[in-house]
Amino acid sequence: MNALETIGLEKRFGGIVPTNDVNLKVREGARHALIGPNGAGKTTLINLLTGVLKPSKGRVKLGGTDITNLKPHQRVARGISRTFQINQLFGELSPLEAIALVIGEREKLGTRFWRAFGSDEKIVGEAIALAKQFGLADVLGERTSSLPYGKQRQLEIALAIAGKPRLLLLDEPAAGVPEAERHEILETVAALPKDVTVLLIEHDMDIVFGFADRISVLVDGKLFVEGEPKEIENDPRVRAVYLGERTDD
Amino acid sequence: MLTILFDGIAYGMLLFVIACGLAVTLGLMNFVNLAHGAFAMLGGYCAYVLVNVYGVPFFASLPVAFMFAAMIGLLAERTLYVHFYNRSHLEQVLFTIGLVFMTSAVVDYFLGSQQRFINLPAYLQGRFDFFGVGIGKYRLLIILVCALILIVLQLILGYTRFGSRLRAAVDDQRIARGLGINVNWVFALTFAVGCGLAGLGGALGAEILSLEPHFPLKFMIYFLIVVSVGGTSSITGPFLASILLGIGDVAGKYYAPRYGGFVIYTIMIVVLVLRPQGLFARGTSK
Amino acid sequence: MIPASARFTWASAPMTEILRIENLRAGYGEAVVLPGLSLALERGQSLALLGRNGMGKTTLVNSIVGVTRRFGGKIVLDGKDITALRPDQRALAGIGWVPQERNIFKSLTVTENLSAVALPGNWNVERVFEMFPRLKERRYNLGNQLSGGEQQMLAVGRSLVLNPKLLLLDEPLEGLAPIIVDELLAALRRIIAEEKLSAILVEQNAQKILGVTDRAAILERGAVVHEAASADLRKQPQILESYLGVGKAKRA
Amino acid sequence: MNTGNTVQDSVTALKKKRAWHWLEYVFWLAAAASVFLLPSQHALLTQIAIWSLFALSLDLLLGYAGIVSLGHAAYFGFGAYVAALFAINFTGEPITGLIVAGIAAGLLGLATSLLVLRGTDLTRLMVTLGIALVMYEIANQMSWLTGGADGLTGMPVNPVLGIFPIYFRPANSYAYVLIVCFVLFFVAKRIVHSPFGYSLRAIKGNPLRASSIGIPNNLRLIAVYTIAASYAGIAGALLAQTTPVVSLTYIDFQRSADVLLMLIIGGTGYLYGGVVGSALFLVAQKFIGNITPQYWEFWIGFALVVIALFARDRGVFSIFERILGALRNDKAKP
Amino acid sequence: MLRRSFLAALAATALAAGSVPAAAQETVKIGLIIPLTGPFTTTGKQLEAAARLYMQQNGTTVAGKKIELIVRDDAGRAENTARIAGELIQNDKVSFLAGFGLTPLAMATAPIATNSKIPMVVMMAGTSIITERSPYIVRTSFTLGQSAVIIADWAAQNKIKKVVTLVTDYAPGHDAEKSFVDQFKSKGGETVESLRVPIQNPDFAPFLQRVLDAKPDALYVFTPSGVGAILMKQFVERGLDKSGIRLIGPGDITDDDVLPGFGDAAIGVVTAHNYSTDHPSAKNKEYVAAFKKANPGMRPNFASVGGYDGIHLIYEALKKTGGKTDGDALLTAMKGHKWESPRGPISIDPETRDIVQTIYIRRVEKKNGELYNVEFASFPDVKDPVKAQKK
Repeated sequence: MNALETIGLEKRFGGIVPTNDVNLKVREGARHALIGPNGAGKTTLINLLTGVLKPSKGRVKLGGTDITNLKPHQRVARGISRTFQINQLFGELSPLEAIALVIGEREKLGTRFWRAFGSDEKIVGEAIALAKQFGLADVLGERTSSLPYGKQRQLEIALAIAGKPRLLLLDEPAAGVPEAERHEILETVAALPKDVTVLLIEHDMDIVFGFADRISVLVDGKLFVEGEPKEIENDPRVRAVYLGERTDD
Repeated sequence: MLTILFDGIAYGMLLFVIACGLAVTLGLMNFVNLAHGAFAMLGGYCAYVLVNVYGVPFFASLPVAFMFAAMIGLLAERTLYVHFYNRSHLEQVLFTIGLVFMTSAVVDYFLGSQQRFINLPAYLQGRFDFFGVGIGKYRLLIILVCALILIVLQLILGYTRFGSRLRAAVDDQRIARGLGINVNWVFALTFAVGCGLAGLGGALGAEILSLEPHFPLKFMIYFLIVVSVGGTSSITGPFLASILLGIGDVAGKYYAPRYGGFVIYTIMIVVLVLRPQGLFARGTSK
Repeated sequence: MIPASARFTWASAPMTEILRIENLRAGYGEAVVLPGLSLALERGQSLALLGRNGMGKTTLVNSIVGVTRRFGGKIVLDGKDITALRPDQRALAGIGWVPQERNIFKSLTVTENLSAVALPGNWNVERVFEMFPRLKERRYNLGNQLSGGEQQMLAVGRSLVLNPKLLLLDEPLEGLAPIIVDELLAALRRIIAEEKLSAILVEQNAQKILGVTDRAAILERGAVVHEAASADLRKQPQILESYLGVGKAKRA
Repeated sequence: MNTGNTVQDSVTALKKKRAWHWLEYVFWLAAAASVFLLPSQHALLTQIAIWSLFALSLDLLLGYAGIVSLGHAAYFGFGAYVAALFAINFTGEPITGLIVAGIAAGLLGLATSLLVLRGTDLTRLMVTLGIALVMYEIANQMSWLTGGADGLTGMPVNPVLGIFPIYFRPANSYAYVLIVCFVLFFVAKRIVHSPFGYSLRAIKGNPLRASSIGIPNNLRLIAVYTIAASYAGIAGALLAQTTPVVSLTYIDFQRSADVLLMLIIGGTGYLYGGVVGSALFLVAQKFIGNITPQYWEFWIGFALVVIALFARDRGVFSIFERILGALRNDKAKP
Repeated sequence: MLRRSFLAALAATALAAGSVPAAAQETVKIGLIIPLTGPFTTTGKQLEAAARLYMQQNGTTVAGKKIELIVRDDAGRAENTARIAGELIQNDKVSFLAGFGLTPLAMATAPIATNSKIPMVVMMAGTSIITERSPYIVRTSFTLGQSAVIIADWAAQNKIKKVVTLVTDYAPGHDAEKSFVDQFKSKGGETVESLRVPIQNPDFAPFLQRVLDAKPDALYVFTPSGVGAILMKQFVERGLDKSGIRLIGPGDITDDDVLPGFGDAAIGVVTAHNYSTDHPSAKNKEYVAAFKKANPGMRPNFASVGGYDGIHLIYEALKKTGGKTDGDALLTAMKGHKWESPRGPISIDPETRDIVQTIYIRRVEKKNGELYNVEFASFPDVKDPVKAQKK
């Protein structure tokens, strides 16, 4: 069973085709990495998956259901969560508030306007548990904007997980994290719940090969190669893409 | 019919000369300068004082009005506006409305709250017949002066190094800075010229729009409409919008006087709702 | 290629540093991409900056230009501390920049793109046209009417008319057709190897530029992890493979 | 590290946010006391209360949902006209009038919200401005109904709920306005501290993230725009009930601008900004106005420039904070 | 935060309380509520200047009482006018309310006057109905109908058959249009077209073009004071004067205060109004001279005489009541009062409490290099025609 499947996905901006006939299959429970050089079209692909962009052609299926025409928040309700390459957090809220907010929205309680926020013990309890799991227990009540970058990065992932996604899109989770805080992020990523399917976009090969059980290489908007990490590592075509042809002059 | 067209063009040209500076501030610097009309008013009053009090010839007062408004603009930009470039639009709105209040009160204090008109030389008054089309002399002058300004602006923008540096800065500020263009200075100078043009427009327009201390608030909406409908990425956009607004307003009132009051606002809302991004392509929210 | 020692005698003046970066901490917003980078470059030398995506190459270049957020450290150009200068002042001080996305000014013609930023010196618009005759043919076209290769030539030309002391080229070969790559490479070779303009070249694709530059540095997570003469590095594919290739790190 | 405690602390802190601060009790008690203690200022206090409510409605938009409006008087004026016409044609009972005005203004808000939500701040400024200008023209042109520039008079104001007379009883009418304000403040406070209120803050803080955790941004914004319009309508209705004439100035640009200025002076995003701002604004207008009636605008303008230069979200208080901050600058910056 | 507003409010009471008692028995206070900020500032300034001038000329002691003028700005907002009126009555214990630059401002205060039985002297606002809103209202300005009807009469008598009307699209404009059109029709004239101009209208060109196309004998115009100048200039610029169309209207359009700035365009415009700076009486010459001396750069206009005569009426009423400030007694004293104003003989209609005055037909001419409304015909003892019709 595929958690995610794209069928002939294509996006055009004028003459540019950043996503070109992409047929991507991500197995249920997979740890799937998406790599590729600069400008390969990874960002556009993510935007197509989350519904920020509408495809010019092709379909997106989540767990077998066609979600091509759903709006971003409707896709979230169907189980797609994502993190961003550049943190997208609520600077004014505390981690506790932010996580509780996500849980509340997940439980469809976001339109309650009379009940006090945070009065639902179940939600707060779950939020605290999650925060502990992501190493945020000691900064629960602080303003997010005042947290160190590494903690913000943790929160970025925690927010995505709080939505209990079936499919999690991780966009360069370790980008910009100082070396000292890096291992925490890696541990977090490694410890993600097993029932969540993960699609990882990453340049850092340590992370990719330490984490992924399957790798797709995207080049010029097309799926170039796909396979087990070992296959990819030894694929001469991939090597050519990354190292360049030797121009024996 | 042709007279209506002529009147509309004159009116639109006037709006353009005053508002094009606003397009520059909004488009280039992403700055909501509601005080733009204040510079027009200052230019207008400057010309008024020169002509009516000191007896300076009308034509000589125009360049002075330009310089006066430009200098004040430059001063304000360097001392006050510069602190607001990275602030939210809301703070810019507040700040510039505050400026409007202050200028209005100051003008009222020194020059009184009556309407003022600049004494025009006799040869600019009245109108003549041109193959059956009535042409107002003063309106013709407005069209000529504004057309001249438009041409000069286009020449400066298109054929001088300053012009290309300015366009480069508008295209991509970050890269322009990295390639040695002092964007701050380019903008300051442009801001000053924009204010100067507003001042010149204020002096030219005093006859038609009339000068009074509430001028900036009264016409703010019109300037904003010109800019929002025309967009801010070039001067042709606001120019076309001004002419369109001028002709549309004049013609709308001529043919359907009852609804004259609604037309402009409704057009503005419709345009903005249909093409909000297109019109403010550079003015993304902060 | 001329060995470094040979050049030393060829250049009668003693070699001096054109660029020195000390413990540079920089990034965007809150994120620190370069946690403390140091680097030096001799006058007349060229450096290839290698590394995978997202390792800080572009951030380093942008930090030299001055368009990133600096948290600490120092940048010295030709003996002059430029750390506190604005980007436009740095350009006047002698930094020439070919940005990653090329960023041709789209509403300027080819000639204007050059003349708008030109500073007095060896390089002028005419010389750029000599070097890239294609640009001369298209001199009245607007920036957004050029092909990718032409844009790249223009970006290079634009940085040259600044008459810089140090040229920074950020992925100049990215996304170009092979024939254009060759043409550009030839031009770069002329500028760097023959005219001895100090330069830093960023490239993902190591093989293409190691033949052009004197030295090479490999960046990983914002730090220089390997530095060597380009010629030496070319002969050590296993090093390139481990830092730049696809696969798990093979170092301890 | 004593994690257990910090967790407990932050949960307590979360609960504390929605609890009433002692200053709030003091404020409302003082407001209640002023009914008895300040008879000479009831008229001014009534105006302050109404402006506060109007500013509160804008705060819901701006301070909590991040929607800028330069045309909020459209709903204020609409509410006022609806209340007046309803009183003239059906019943002069004030509470009924408020409810009708609130619903009508809310519906207008709902209808226009679709126009407002598109685009950037600047587009919103212009569109809201345009809506208010069109409303103004409509009120002016329909002078057979609204009285146009001469104003709409002859609106009956019966005793509230048939028992509490407010017509020409400044103390009673102030008490009435105050009670309405209190109830609406209470409701607003519940709203902003509810999950719905937090989702608004999330949208304001980061719309991209908000939609990617499943918040339907537009629906929520439409909801709050409707609520805010309804609040503004009620404020307008209150003014109509306490002033003998409803005129075009209820709806004019000046009013939209003033309410924005008041809110900003007082500070956004903590509900009481409007109170502080309108009190400062009106008291200044009154007392500076008594000294220099013609030029008080200059000083208001000056104050705005200063506030814009130095203040942020918290309006005048940011300036105090800055001064305090400068005074104890020996502490290291965070 | 509360503390601030609370303290401010406290301070306010203290101020108010402190200033009242000392001289309460000896002082009669007049509350003058006028727009001094916002778009109607000019009107407010004229009213204030004239009121102060009258007090300066006639002393501040009447019937043994000291007269004090309290000036307040309502910024042209009705809710402010009503609030200030209430405060003046309650806190400052004024005996008269005066001023009222615009109709809604007067309407908003009317019930307060009724309720507190305090005379309310309307010095500017001109809609007919105002005086009917409270038995305590008297008016010393004019009603719109007075000028509109008289100019219609004059037009009909002077070979004007076809007229286009052009008024600003707001309630007073509608009144001015109706009064004129009805009267003109009853005298046998024909109104070929009635145009209404939006309030926010910077350019009259399209409307004037329509007028030109309609080729009437005269164009009848009413706009708020201040807008007239632009219209006039465009009228001439468009050559309407040369095509034989006469410009007529109520005197608002050739406001004496603004007229000097009109330029020669205005010469020849015929209007009907209650006052001209040029009114050739000794009383007026003295008035104008004193006004100009006290307010350099300003020329007294019709608003000013409203203020001047309003204070006069208050003084005279106090004299008649012997300084008693009982509202009903003061009203009785005011009703039917007749006196010589700078504008000529005027009186207060005892039935309607509205003003009865001479309406002059004037033509704009240049005298000593300055523009004036020169009177050349007069219609004495004109009452408000709207009320007359209702009877």
